[in-house]
Order: sequence, then structure tokens, then C-alpha cells
Amino acid sequence: MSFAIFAPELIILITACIVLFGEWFFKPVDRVKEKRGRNIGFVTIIGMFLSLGTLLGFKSTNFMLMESFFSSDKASFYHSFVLDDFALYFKAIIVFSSILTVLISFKYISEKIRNSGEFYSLICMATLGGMVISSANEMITFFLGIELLSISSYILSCMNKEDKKSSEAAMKYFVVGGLSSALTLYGFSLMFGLTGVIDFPSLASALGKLSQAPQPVSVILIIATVMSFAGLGYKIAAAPFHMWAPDVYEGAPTPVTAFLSITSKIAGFAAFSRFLQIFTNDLANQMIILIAIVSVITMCAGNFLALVQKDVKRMFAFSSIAHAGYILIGLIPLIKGNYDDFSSVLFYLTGYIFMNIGAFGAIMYFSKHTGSTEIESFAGVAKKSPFIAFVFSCCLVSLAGLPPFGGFTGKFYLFVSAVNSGYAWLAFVGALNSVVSLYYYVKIMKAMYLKDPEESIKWELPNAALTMAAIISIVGMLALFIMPYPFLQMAKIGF
Amino acid sequence: MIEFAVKNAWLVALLPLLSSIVITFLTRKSPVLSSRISRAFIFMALTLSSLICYEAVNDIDYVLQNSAGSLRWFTSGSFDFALSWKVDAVTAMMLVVVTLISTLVQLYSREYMEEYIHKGYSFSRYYAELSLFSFSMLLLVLTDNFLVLYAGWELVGVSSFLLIGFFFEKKSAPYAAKKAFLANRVGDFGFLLGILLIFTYTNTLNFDVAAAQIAAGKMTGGVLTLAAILTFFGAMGKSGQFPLHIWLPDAMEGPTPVSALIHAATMVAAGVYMVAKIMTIFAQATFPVLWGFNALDFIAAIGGITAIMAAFIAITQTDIKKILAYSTVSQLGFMILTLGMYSTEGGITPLGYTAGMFHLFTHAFFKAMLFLCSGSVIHACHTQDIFEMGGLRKKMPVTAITCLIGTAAISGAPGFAGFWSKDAMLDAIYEGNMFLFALAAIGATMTAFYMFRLYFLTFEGEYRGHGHPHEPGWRMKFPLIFLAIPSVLIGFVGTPWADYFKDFVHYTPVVKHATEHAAHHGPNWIVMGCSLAIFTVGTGLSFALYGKGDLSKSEALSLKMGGLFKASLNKLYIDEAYLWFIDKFVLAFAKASSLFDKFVIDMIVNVVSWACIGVAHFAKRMHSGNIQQYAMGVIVSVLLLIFAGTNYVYIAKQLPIYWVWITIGLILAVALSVLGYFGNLFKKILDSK
Amino acid sequence: MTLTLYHYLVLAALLFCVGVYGVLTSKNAVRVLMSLELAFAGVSVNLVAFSNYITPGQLTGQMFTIFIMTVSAAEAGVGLAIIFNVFKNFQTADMEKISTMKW
Amino acid sequence: MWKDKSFLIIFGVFSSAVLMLLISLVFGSVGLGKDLAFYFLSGLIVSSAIGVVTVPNLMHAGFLLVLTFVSTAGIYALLNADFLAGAQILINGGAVTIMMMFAVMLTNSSKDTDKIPYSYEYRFVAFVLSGLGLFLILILRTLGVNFNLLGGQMVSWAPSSWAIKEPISVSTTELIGKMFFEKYLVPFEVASVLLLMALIGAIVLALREKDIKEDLIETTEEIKELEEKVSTK
Amino acid sequence: MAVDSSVLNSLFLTLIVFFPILGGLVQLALPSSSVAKKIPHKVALGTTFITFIMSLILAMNFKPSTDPSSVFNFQFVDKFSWIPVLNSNYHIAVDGLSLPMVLLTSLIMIVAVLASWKIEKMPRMYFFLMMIMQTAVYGVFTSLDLLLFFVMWELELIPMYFLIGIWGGARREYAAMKFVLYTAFASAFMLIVFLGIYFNTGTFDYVQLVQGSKAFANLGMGIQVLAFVSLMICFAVKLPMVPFHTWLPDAHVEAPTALSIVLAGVLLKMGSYGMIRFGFGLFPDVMSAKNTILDLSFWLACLGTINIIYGAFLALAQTDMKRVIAYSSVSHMGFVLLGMAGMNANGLNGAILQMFTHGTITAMMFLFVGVVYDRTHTREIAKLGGLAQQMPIAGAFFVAISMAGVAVPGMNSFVSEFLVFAGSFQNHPYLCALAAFSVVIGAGYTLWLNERVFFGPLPSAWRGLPDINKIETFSVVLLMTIVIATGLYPALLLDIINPATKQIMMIMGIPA
Repeated sequence: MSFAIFAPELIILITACIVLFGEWFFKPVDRVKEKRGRNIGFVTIIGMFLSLGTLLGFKSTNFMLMESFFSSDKASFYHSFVLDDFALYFKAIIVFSSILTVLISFKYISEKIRNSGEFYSLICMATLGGMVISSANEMITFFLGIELLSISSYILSCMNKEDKKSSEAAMKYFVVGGLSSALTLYGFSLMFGLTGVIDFPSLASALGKLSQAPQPVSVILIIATVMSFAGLGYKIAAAPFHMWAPDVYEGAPTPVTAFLSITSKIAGFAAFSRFLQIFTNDLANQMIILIAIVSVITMCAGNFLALVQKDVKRMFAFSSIAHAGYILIGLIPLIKGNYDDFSSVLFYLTGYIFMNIGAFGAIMYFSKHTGSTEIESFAGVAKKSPFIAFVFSCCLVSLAGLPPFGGFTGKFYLFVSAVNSGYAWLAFVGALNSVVSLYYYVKIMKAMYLKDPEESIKWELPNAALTMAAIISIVGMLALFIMPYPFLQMAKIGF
Repeated sequence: MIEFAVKNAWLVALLPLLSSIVITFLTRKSPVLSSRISRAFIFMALTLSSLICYEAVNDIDYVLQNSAGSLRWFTSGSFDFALSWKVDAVTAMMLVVVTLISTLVQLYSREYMEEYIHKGYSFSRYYAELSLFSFSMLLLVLTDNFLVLYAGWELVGVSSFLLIGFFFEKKSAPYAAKKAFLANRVGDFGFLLGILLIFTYTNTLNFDVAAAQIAAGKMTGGVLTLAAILTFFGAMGKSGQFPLHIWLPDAMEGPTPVSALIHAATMVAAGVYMVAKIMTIFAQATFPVLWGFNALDFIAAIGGITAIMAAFIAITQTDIKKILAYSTVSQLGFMILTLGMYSTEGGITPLGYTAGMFHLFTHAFFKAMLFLCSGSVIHACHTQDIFEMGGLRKKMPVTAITCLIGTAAISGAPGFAGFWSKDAMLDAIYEGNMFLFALAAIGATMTAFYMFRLYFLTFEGEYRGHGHPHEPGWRMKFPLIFLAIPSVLIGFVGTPWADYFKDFVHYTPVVKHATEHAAHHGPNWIVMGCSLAIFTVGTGLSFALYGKGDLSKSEALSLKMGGLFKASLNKLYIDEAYLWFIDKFVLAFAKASSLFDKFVIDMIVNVVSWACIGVAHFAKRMHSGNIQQYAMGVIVSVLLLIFAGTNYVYIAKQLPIYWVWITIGLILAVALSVLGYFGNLFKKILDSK
Repeated sequence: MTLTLYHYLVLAALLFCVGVYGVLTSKNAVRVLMSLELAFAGVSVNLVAFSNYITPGQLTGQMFTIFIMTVSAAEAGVGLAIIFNVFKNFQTADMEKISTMKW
Repeated sequence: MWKDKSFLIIFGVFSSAVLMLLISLVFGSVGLGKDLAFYFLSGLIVSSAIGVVTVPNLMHAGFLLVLTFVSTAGIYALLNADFLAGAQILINGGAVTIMMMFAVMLTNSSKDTDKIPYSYEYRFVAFVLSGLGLFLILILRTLGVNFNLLGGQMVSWAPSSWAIKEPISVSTTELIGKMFFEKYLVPFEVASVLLLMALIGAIVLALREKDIKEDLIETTEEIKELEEKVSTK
Repeated sequence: MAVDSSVLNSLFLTLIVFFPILGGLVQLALPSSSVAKKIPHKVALGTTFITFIMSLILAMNFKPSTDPSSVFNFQFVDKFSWIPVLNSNYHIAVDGLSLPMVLLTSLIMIVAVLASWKIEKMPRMYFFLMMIMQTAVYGVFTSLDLLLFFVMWELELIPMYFLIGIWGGARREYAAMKFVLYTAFASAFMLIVFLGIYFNTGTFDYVQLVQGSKAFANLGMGIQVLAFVSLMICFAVKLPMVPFHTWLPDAHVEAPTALSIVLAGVLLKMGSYGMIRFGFGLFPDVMSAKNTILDLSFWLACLGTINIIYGAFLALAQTDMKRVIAYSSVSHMGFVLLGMAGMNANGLNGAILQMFTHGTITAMMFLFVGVVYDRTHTREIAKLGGLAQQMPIAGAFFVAISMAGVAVPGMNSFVSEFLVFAGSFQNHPYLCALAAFSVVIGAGYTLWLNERVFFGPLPSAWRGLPDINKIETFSVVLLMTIVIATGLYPALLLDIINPATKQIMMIMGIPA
């Protein structure tokens, strides 16, 4: 058995263990807690970078020595864990997004969270969960990956222990998450009952055969599908399973919100993409319609409810719901088996990292100084910190899907894939929704630029990590717009 | 020299433009220099046009062959729009009239406007605008295509606008300027459409070619008549024909020399000139469109109405310039009426055409002179109300005599220029339509009456004003005297016995076609008798009422006439009707559409956005904060999706696929929000316990 | 009347639904947790039944159940920790009171 | 003490649990009264589960939860899952429920909450949704479905048959142990990470602040103070 | 200044398009101490001036097509692969249709920069945004790739939002938001149509689309009409066409003077440019369909006429000086629609020329509103009056501008309006006649405004107002020179435009 394919995960796991005892390791070195927190963060980032490097190494050396590697059931862990291009790409962006999330959270964590070692450790665990999902090829691993991600997210949401909101958020996340897990499991169990298998490839072929089955079977299949869909939809906060999201995003510590809205969402989509492969034939068609309708509801719910929000974090919850809606469009080609167009999802997710990292970095920075995440409290911040405000605006513009940023290219590519799959109306709805979204994104810009600050003293400059994250974010967004081709090539993966 | 002038006829128009440009850009700061430059340039233009006219009189064929020229202006598609010009007899005549009167008026203005210069008005601006006007008028006159004609047409409107509004700090002057421009624009609207019609059908803008095309049958029947009538709208606007005459009296707000030049002699004649110039088109527009009227009928009717209406109004006016203005309108009405005459054979009477042109020619001199006289009087008395004048003959003999000559001329005193031209016109109308003849006769009588009324009230009797009026300087006197000569003598070029003018004018290719078959006929003694009678009656009445400087008789008469007097004094309430229409319809409609824009169209936009926000405000209640609410939401959604999914097979058979799902999605959304709402309700019930 | 798969499925469904009902209606956070456990138990019964009837001898379902048990235990542990935290901050475990964030 | 209701319940629960186990094992091995055992156990499961979600006292609910789990273990046993049955009793019936009990006691939940339940209307809606809606859909749609449509086609070493098979009797423990280290190695490892994570998480969340507070030096000012103290000494 | 065209051909147009952004980046790099010395202003002026010179060089080296058989005359082509997956290129070039627009943009931007000479609030940011907008506008006018066009189209949104939102008037936030949402809403339609075109033909390239499969030509009239109408809605909002016009007055009233100039002068032209380029180019069958019930040219003429008349009446009813001119823009842009509806060379030439003329003239109008507002701090017409006594030069210029506004000969608007009428009269005489009545109403509101603001007695409040300064004079003289030069000799522009028009006619299959 070759454990080498676990290398990225193992590195993350080791990092998790190291930083878990980080407080203890670094105590002799750094007596100041803040510094210590930062150093632990560095270790986390280094570990994650190693993991990312391993992933890229896999990709570049064409690690798919699959011929020999998957020659036996044993060597491939009976296909429960695969390492195809899809998994590699998802893992890479999951780890990358985690790195950026950690990068923007240094300050916040060392200031507000007591147990920074545990915090980073949990972040690593959650990332690990996401990576497991990306590679999972059977229900149990899949489910465990989701739970690994979910449970660590519950804990992370609760990390501001003195904060009422934080614990409330964790509670909400936990209860809804638990119920959703139960639903998913029930759906899985029905599928298992119908087919007798739990690994996705066999499931796909079995369900393919079943799709011609007489009516009662197809009905129970629909029930199973919908129930599993509910659980996965909850993970990406797709309406109507999104209701937890705003409260949790609002209550959770901001780095965790960033993590939930980026890494967790990407992992959710990894899960979705993995899961959707099991649908073929007639079932696929029904699934497409289900996804289309859910994506419309999600887009609309996200965008419309975001219109009336007053809290930036809460607004970003709805924004991320809306984006889940857009991305869901891109899953349609996946079900159709058009993997070229599916790369739009990967591309969009890549862009989504850059946009949200910049935005959450800015939110953290601003809310630290204003002491609030209300939009109104951001009034005139552009005068106090022009650079971060500029980056934030760029991110918002990109989120709204306007050029010259990656958000535009990504969204355009998503719509392209929708039209290509014969769902032009979906692209149209998406485009109209982007217009609606423009309203609330612009509202933030309005607060930042058009309003006058209460006092005009300039704030201290953002720390190096945040600056770096901001630059990465803006450069990334621009790069995705100006030369999207390399990224598209990368995202264009074979299964 | 003559050859140069003929071959470079465009120079006549260009010279004033040059002077305008030089004044605007170079000598703006020095008024006297500006005036000199302007006068020099216009004098050069006068010289050139005199040479052209001389050559035209001598050898019209030479002029016709050598004066034409064309420049490509722009190309659209494969059609070249050209700046083209050509001198024919009418043009040659107009060139002289325009440049001559321009020259005289510019000279006159040098003195007249001096007092305004001291008040801070820019002399340079005045002369630049005058030059611009001369250019526009000459452009209009010189060209031989519709587009440039239209351009010149507009440009004279603009310069007229500028000059009327010269005293821009007054409230009335800019108002009058705007009114003039707008009234002209109404006419131009029709003119433009007429041109477009002709252009669309004949695919040319050249007068001659268009006429030929029409003759060739490219444009016939109702369309042609319509085009002719629409084109005539332009003339109605520019020449102050009913119902677009309202701007002309108001235009007297401009400086008096301007009135003399633009609103008496040249620009207002442009309409008449235009109708004459494209007479062939009118002549062929014989298809009756409305109640059996064709284009010329329409023209004649409008002219007749205008002539008598304006004369009627002029009788009671007290403002010296307004009287002259209405007289101008009336005289223009005569010209138009005459132009609209056609013989019973269906062709155009050459007499109508030539008589109209002749009156245009003579009228230019004596009306310009009358205006200049009035300017002299106003200059002296600082008022325009003739009831505050009187007895000025003793104080201003030159002005009085020239004014008398002008009055005699316009009233048709035998031997004076006006007599011959009016006689020719009446002759033409007599040939055409007796009813209109009667109308014209009455109008002419009224002309004699009110013109002498003006003369008597101003120059005879006792002085009723304040101050000490005196003769103006030589710059103002010279034009008066100079114009008096043609006012007396010029008529002799067109006597019924030796109608040189007719021979000259009708030798114009444009109208040649229509007029060549017409016979040369001698004097019509009946008409001449009528003319004499008209003059006698009008003058006599006027003398009886005002001759002795005693106003009581006229006041008594006016009281006796009551309604008629009031109607005349208030200009038949036409202005009021216009204002009422504009206020109650145009502006009201504008305001209504503004409200419509604000409260309907814009409101729809706003309502959409409010609706979005409103929906969001409603739907956000589903996030009630209660955890179990959310859990319930998940369960409900799952149930609904299951329900939809399991029944979709059945539903899909009847309905198109998307609609089912969209409906289900909507139901889901509504259910969720209702659930959220009721969840909240439950909470309230709970709280109340 | 012999025992069939359906007997077990009905039992599992009942257990699951009772769990869901509990999640929806319990005022106390701990009871919500208990209800969740019930729901998981329902799923487990389902899986074991399928395992026994559909893939006899293969034990796939049973393996699944073992992992579900693990996860549910972990979830219970974390859930209780969260409930403690909530209790510390709110001084109550009343689900209804844990709703300061809304709209 | 004997009159205490809770003691009675505890006693009742445990005794019946043991009884259940015995009955199921006996009946199962004999192969006679499986039906009887199933109906008995499921009756117990359902009634105690309903009890869990409805009884006013949370302590009682906890005990009923134990009963449910133990009875479920019986069901597992009926389904030839002997290892699972044992694990169920140990993990769920023991550890998890005991944690619940602790939680109930620590949060004083049995005293104040649940005295005022959700309104009748709300519970009715919930009942309709879960009890009628979900349950009926699950039941009605499940009954009559031939779950073994694919039979053994997908499973290489299972006998293929269209009929619903009777449970077979094999001891599963050994097999499960093997599978953990072969086919289910990855999930096994992930599960271990998950447990580790849950452990960390639970500790982090449950740890009192004051426990970790004292030996922390918060800011640079404090360090300076300390240094000053040292230098003055 | 003719330069060897082979030198110019490579990347010269790209340089023009992106030069403003370079200038904008320089703005960002300026130290804050430079603001006091108006360095940002000067840098911006320099940038716009250099782009202006470059576009003049471009225009001088542009060779109008003489080949009667070719339907394209794209010159200065820059084409690089951008997103090969989507078969989308960076493909820009100019032809007779876009060159006047590029020139107009260069010109208007100079005036806009000069008009913002008094900006003291964050000038570096201001000019940065303005320069981005300039690049976007250039991009719109030169893109031959649908995707690139769309990108440039959207790129202009956010700078505009900030420019109105930060430097605007009292209700700026509302106006800016309305502008952004309206335009973004409209571009959603365009996006979908472009996507549809891409999937039907597999290319975003305009040239290929016109030469090969014309967008939806293979899909039947229904789909074509649908796509065409969707595309038109997008452009109609920008144009703006009644009933999608209500963002315009708000945006104009709240925008700073320079922005109003750019908005009216250039941005509105994007809509009409798109209509002509893509409406005519990609949907020739729809546009020229006469046999169907859906005679689109008729509807276009209807809408154009409504625009003209309705806009004119609205302008008549306004009490705010800027609103009058904003609505006059609506009216004047209607001529572009009407000209297009003519479906012949005259109409189309008129429409394109009208785009240019309206750009120059309305820019001056707004400049003067700015002049008046700067001095009196009010735009209420009722409060103004007699300003010509205090500001004689301004008064004189405003009269000239009004004259240009009412299409007096000698001004370029005369030619364009005449061509529009001449063109549309052939197809839709009655509608054209109705529209032609605007020569009266248009003169009405323009001269009335003129009268009420500059003429008549001077209220005592406005005594001692300074006349227009040198910068403003320079701007207005610059524009007025262009207006008169192209008015006296329209062939300057029409010789460039006319070949392009003929080519469009050829695409449409109509003999020019």
C-alpha cells in the first residue's frame, strides 16, 4: 500500500498536531502571547505550504502512476480514496484558501482567541476534512470527510467563548448540521439499500441501471436523492437549506466566517461534484432540473435577502449563498458529463478565493478599528485606510461580476457553461441576479467612499500578512481576468 | 471687372461673412473700426452685385451661363450634397436690393446706434450681426438648391433673432426674438418637410432639375400639391403671413435700422422670393387637395387674408413701428396673393408673378425708407407713440418730406413707385379672381388710410410730446434722401406701357417655362381707375379724420366703432389665442408629460426597486433566529422537493418541464417565507402566554 | 408472517421521524441532542437491515453503522461542549432563548 | 427512596434492557420467536423514543434514551450484527447517554426548561411535518419497493437472488476487524482523526478560561513590568 | 503628420486605448503634496492631450475605404489571443464608424479634464477613475470581439459610480446607484445575447460573425428578433431610449460638470454605437425585414420619434437648467434612432454624425451649466436671468451653443439632423414629419432657456459675477471650432463615415 498519496493530508495532520501544542512549544521562545500566536500561524502556513507543494509536485510529476498504482484493489484502498486531477485541483484550492484565511486572521486570532494553537489545529483538521472529501470515492469516507469538516467548523464557530453570538452561532450550526447529516445519511442508506454498494463508481453504474426501473423504485430514488441533496446543500448553503448561514456567519469569529465562506464552501462543492457523478441517464436529467431550480432559489434568496442587511458579515453570508447559486449552475455540465464546462466551477471557485479573502481581510481590519461590523460603521474608512478600502472595493466589484476582475471572467464562464448545456435562461437569471447583487456590494462601497468618517485620524497600517493577502487577492483577481487561460487550462481536468 | 463679378458671384455673399468674421475675431474691441470694416465690405458687395445686375440687364444669357458654380459640401451614400449658386434675373435684382439697402442701413446705423453705444452696447456685435445677416440673405438669394436655400433660410432667421434681441437686457426684446425665431421655425418645419418630399421623389435638390423632374412626372398629384403647400409654409413663416405673422410686429423691438433692413426690405421678402423662385413647382401643383384647392389657391387665400387682416390691424395701432410692421405684413400679403394668381387656363399668369416681384422690388425701397424715417423720428423724440408726436414737419423737414414720399408711394399715389407696382398687382388679381380683387382693393384703401394717418399724426398738427426733436446728421439723412429717389422713380421701369421689369424678370429659366407663353398686354384702365379711386378714398378719409391735427373726430369714430376698433387695436386677439394655446396646450402637455415621466415611468423603475427591497424585507422574516425554525425549514424543503420530485413524472406529462419546476420553486419560496412568518407568529403566541 | 426487510425499514423510519420531531420541538438543547442521536439510530437500523437483507455477508452496512456511531459520539461530545458554552453565555439551555441573531 | 419515581424508572429501564437483550439473544439463537422479539423490541424502541422526546423530565428522557439504544442493540442482534449490538450498548447506550446525563445535570436543564413547551400549534406543525409528512412518505414510498432489484449483480461474491433473503448467521466481529484494516482503512483513519478533533474541540470549548489564564503573559507591558520587578529585586 | 502606416499599425491603437490608464496609474503614484500645485490636473490634462494628438494622428492616417466590394475597412488592427477556450481575442480596430467616436472621446475628455480644473476633493482618485473610464470608452468603440466589448462596456460602470457618487450633488448616491443598476441590468441582456451568439456560431469575433454565420441567421426569425430586441434593450438604456431614460436626468443633475460632459458627450454614444455596430452588423436580416409584421425599422422609427418629441416636451417643462439639457439629450439622441430607422445611407450617416454632433454640442451645454452653477450656485431657472450683462462673453457663447443646439446651419447639427430627416423620410414619412416638429419645440426650450437665464433684466443678486475664465473659454472655443468646422465642411467627417455607412448598407443588403 502506498501511503504516499496521503502525503498532503498527512502533512496537514502533522501540522495540526504540531500547532496543537504550539502554545507549549513556543512558550519558551515567545513570552508575548500575540507574537506566539503569530508564530503558530506561521507554522500552520508553512505546513500548509508544504502540503500545497506536495500537491503541486504530484501534479507536475504526473503522480498518476496510476497504471501500477491502481493495479490492485488493495493498493488503492479498494478505491475508497482516489487522487485524480479533480481531487488535486480541489485540494490545492482548499489548502490555498486555508493559507490565505490564516494569513488574514493572524491579528484577529492572536488578539481575540485565547487558544490559538488549538484554533490553527482545528483549521488544519477542517482543511483535512475538505481534502478527504475531494478524494473520497465512497460514501463512508465521503461522510467522514464531511463530518470532519463540519464538526471542526462547529467548534471553530464557538471559539469566541465569551461571546454570546459566537456560541449561539455554533449552536445553530450544530443543530442544523446534525439534522442535515442525519438526512444525508438516511438518503445514503436508501441508496445503499437500492444498490448494495457504497462506492461512487459502482453506485453510478447501479443507479444508471435502476433509472429504468419501475415507478416505486424511481420514487424512492428521488427521495434518497433529495435527502442527500439536503445535507450537501446545507454544506454549501444552498437555499432552501441555507437558513443557518447568516446567523452563523454573523456570530462566528471573523476568520471562521472567512473560512466557512471560502474553504468550507469549496469543500462543499467538492462534495457536491463527487456526489453528482453518481447520477446518470434519466436520473441525471432530473438532477439537472433539481439543481437548476435550487440554483435559482439560491441566487434569488441570497441576493434579495442581502439587500436589506445591515451587518457586513451577515451580508456576506447572503452573498456567499448567492455565489453558491451561481456555482450550482456550473454543476449542470458536470452531470451532463461535460467536464470541459465543469471547469468553470473550478475557475470560479479559484476566483472566489481571491475575492473573498480580500473582502474578509478588509472586514477584519475595519471592524478591528471601528469595533463593529455594521455597514454604517464603515463610513468613510476609505479616508483612513485607502489601500485596504481600495482592495475591498476591487473585491466587491469582482464579487458583483464586473470587469476587470476574475469575478467577471468566472461568472461569464459559468454562464457560458450554462448556455452550453442548454440552460440559457439560467444564465439570464444569474445575470439579472448579479445586477441585484450590485446594489448591496455598492452599498458597502458607498459607505466607505461616499460617507464622511467621524474623525479623520488615519489608522495604523495593516500588518504585513494582511497586506500580502490583499496584494495576493488583487493580483489574483486581475490575473484571472487578464490571462485566464492558464487557470482555465489548469481547471480543465479529466476525471 | 464685370466678368470677374459675374464669374465670382459667390464673393457677394462671402464678403459680408468675411467682415463678420473679421469683426468678431479681430476688431471686436474697437467699434468704429468695426463699423468701417463692415461698411467697406458691404459696399464692395454692393459694387459687385451692381455689376452683376448691370450685366444681367445687358446680357442675361451671359450671366446665366457664367455665374453658376458648385462645391461639394458633403457626400452621403452616393449622393453629393453641393453648395451651389447661380445668378438669374430675380437673383440679380435681389442682390442689388439686399446689398443696397444693407449699405444704406449700415451707414444709417452708424449714427443711429451711437447713443446705444454710450449705453454699453457693443457696436461691433451689431455690425457683425448685420454682416452675418447680409451674408445669410445673399446666400439664400444666390443659391440654386434647396438645402442651401434652407440653410440660408435658417441663417437669416438666426441673424434676425440676434438683431431683434440686440437690447438683451430688456425683457421684451429677447422675448420678441424668441417669438420671431419660433414662428419662423413653425414655417420652417413645413418648409423642411416640403423639401424632403421633393428630395425624396426627385432625388435632387437643385431647383431646375427638380422642376424638370416634376415636369417629367416624377412627382404628381396630391403629393406635389402637398409638397408645394408645405414649402409655402416656409414662406408663411418668413414673410409673416397669417397665421404666422405674429412675430413681425414684435420684431420691432430690435433697433430701427434692423427693422428697416430685415423686417421691411429683405428678409421678409425672402418668402416671396422663394415662392417666385420655385414658381414652376407651384404652378404644376394643380391637383386639388382640400375642398378643391390647389397650391396656388392656398397661396392666394393666405395672401389675401393676410393683406386685409394686417391692414385692418394697422389702422388703430399707435406705435409708429408697429404700424409700419403691419403695413409690411399687409404688403407682403399682397405680394403673396399676387403670386398665387393663375389664369383660368390653368397656367400661371406671368402678370401675377412679375407683379409680385415688382412690388417686392419697389416695396423694398420705400418701406426701408419709411422705417428709416421712423427711426429718425424715434431718434429725435425718444418715443414710438405717434400720439406723442405731431407737427414734426417744421422741425424735421427732410424726414417729413421723405416720409411723405414714402407714404405716397406705399399708398399708391399716381406716379410714385408704389402706384405702378400696386397697379400691376391689382391687374393680376383682377385677371384671376374678382373676389380677391375686391379684397385687395379694400386692403389697398386701408393702406392709404393708415399710412396717411401715420404721416398726419406724426408730422402735421401740433407737437404733443416733450423734448426738442431735431434733424439727424448726414449719415441718417443721406439714406433717406437716397431712397426717396427710387421710391419716386423706380416704378417707371415697370409701367404697363413699357414693362422692362417684367421682361427682365421673367427671363429666368426657372419661371421661363411657365411664363413664356404669356402675352404682353397693355394697361388695364379699369384697374388703374380703381387704383386711383383707392388712393383717393384712403387718403381723403385719412385727411378728413387726422389731417388737421384734431384728434377728437377720430376718437369719436373709434368709440362709435366699438368692437371693431377694439379688435383692431388688440390685433384681432391672435397673439392672445397663441398664448392661450401655448399655455393651455403646449406647456400643459409638457407639464403633464413631465409629471407622467416622474410619476409613471420613473415610478415604475422605483417601484421595481422598492418591490425588491420589500420582498426582501418580507422574506427575511424566515430567518427568525430560532434554531428549530431553521431545522423545520430544512424538513419542509425536503418534503416539498420530494413531493415535487415524485409527482413531477405525472405533472410533466401535461406541462412543459420548466414551468413545473419554476412553479414548485415559487411554491417553495412562498412556503418558506410563510413559514418564517408564521414561525414568528407562533413565537408571539408563545410570548403572550 | 415472517419478518421482512420492510419491518425494519418501518422501524427505522419511525425512529428517524421521532428523532426529527424531537429536534423540531424540544425546548432543551440537550434533548435536541438526544433526538439527533435517535435520528442517527434510525439511520443505523436502516443500514444494518439493508446490510443484512441486501448484501448478506458483506457487512458494508454494518461498517457504515460503526462509523456513524463514531461520528454521532463525536458529535454528541462536541455538541455537549457547545451546549455548555451556550449555557455559560446565556445561563440557559432553552432553544428558544438562543435566538439573539435574526433577520 | 424506593418511592422515588426516577429510581423506579432507572430500575425499570435497566432491568428491561437486560431482559430485552436476553430475550433477543435467546429467541434469535433458537430461531423460533424472532417475530415476537422484533415486535417486542420495536414496541419498546418506539415507545421509549417517543418518551425521549416528550417526557417532561430530562433525566427521565435520558434513561429512556438508554432504553432505546439498548433495544436497538437488540434489533442489531436480530439482524446478525452481534458486534454492532455490543458496540451500541457500550458506546451509545453507555458513554453517550452518560454524557447526556452529565450535560443535563450541569446545565440544570431538568429543572427549569421544558416546563413550558412550545405552543401546541407549533408542535402540531412539527408533528405534521415529521410525523405525518416525512414518515408517511418514507413508509408509503418504501413499502413495496423491491430493494434487491439489482440483486447480487453489483456484488461480486454475494449470491444473486431476487427474493428477499432471510438473515444469515455469521459472527461478524472478526470480519469487521479485518475490514477495518483492509477495505475500510481510509475511513478508519479519518474517523480516528475525527475523534481526535472532537476531543480537542470538546476540551477547548469546555475548558474554563481561568484554568489557562494564570500562566499567560498577555502584553508587552506586562513583560516590562515583570522585568522591572526582576531588576528591582 | 502622416506617418508610415506600417509603423502605426502595430499596437498604435492599443497604445491609444490604454494610454489613459497609464496616466491614471501615474495619478495614483503622485504624492499627496502635489495636489496643492494641481499636478494631478496637469497630468490628467497631459494624458488626455497626448491621447487626443494620438487619435488625431490615427485619424489622419486612416484611409477611407475605396473598395466597393468589401464590407470591412478595419484599420490599425490589433489582435491577440485572449481566452482561447472561448475563442475570444483581444481584437481592436477602427473603421469609419468608430473613428469619429474615438476622436469625439479624445476631444470630450480634454474638455472634461479642463472642466474639472476646480476639483479639490481627492483629485488623484478623481482623475484615476476618469482615465479608467476613458480607456473603457475607447475599448467599447474599438472592440471587435463581443466579449471584449462587453468587458469594456462594464468597465465603465464602477468609475462612473464613484465619480457621480463622490463628486456629485445632493442626491448623488441615489443617482449613482440608479445609473449603475440600470446599466448593469441592461447589460445582463447583452451578456445573454452574446453568449447565445457564441454558442450558435462558436466565435465572439465580429468580423467572422458578419462574414460567416450572421449571429442567429440559421435559427429563424423568431429567435433572431428576440435576440435583437434583447440586445437593443441594453443599448436603449444607454442611449437612453424612452421609457428607459429616467436614469439620465438624475445622473446628469447630480453629476459634476465634467461628468455630465462625459456622460452626455461620450457615454450615451456607446448605446447608439452598439446599436449600429451590432444591431445592423449582426442582425441585418432582422433590421431589414420588411415583409414581416415585425417591421423593426418602423418600431425603431416610432421609438425615435417618441424620444424626440417626448424628450423635447419634457425639456420644455423643466425648471432646472441641467434637467432641461438632460432631457434635450434624450430628444437629440432620438434623432440617432430615427436616422437608423431610415435604413439608408442618409439616415445612417445622419445618425452617426448626430452622435458626434450631439457629443460636441451637449458637452458645451453642460459646460455652461457648470459655468453658471459655479458662479451662482443655483440651477433654478426661475432664480436666474440677465446673466449676459454680467458675463457678456459667456452669454455670447451660450447663444452660439443654443444655436448649435437648435441645428442652425453652419453648425454640424444642421447637417446631421437634415440627413436624419432626409433618410428617415424615405421610409417613414409620417413619423419623420412628426419628429421634424421638434425643430420647433427644440428651438422653444433651448431659446426659452437662453432667454430666461442670460437675457432680460439682471436680478440684483447676480451683480458682480465674473465672466468665464480662460480655461472655460478654451474648452468652449475648442469645441465650438470643431462644431463650426464640421458644420461648414461636414465632409471632414462624412468622408470617413460615409464609406463605413455604405459598408453597413452592404451588410444589410441594401443598395446605398
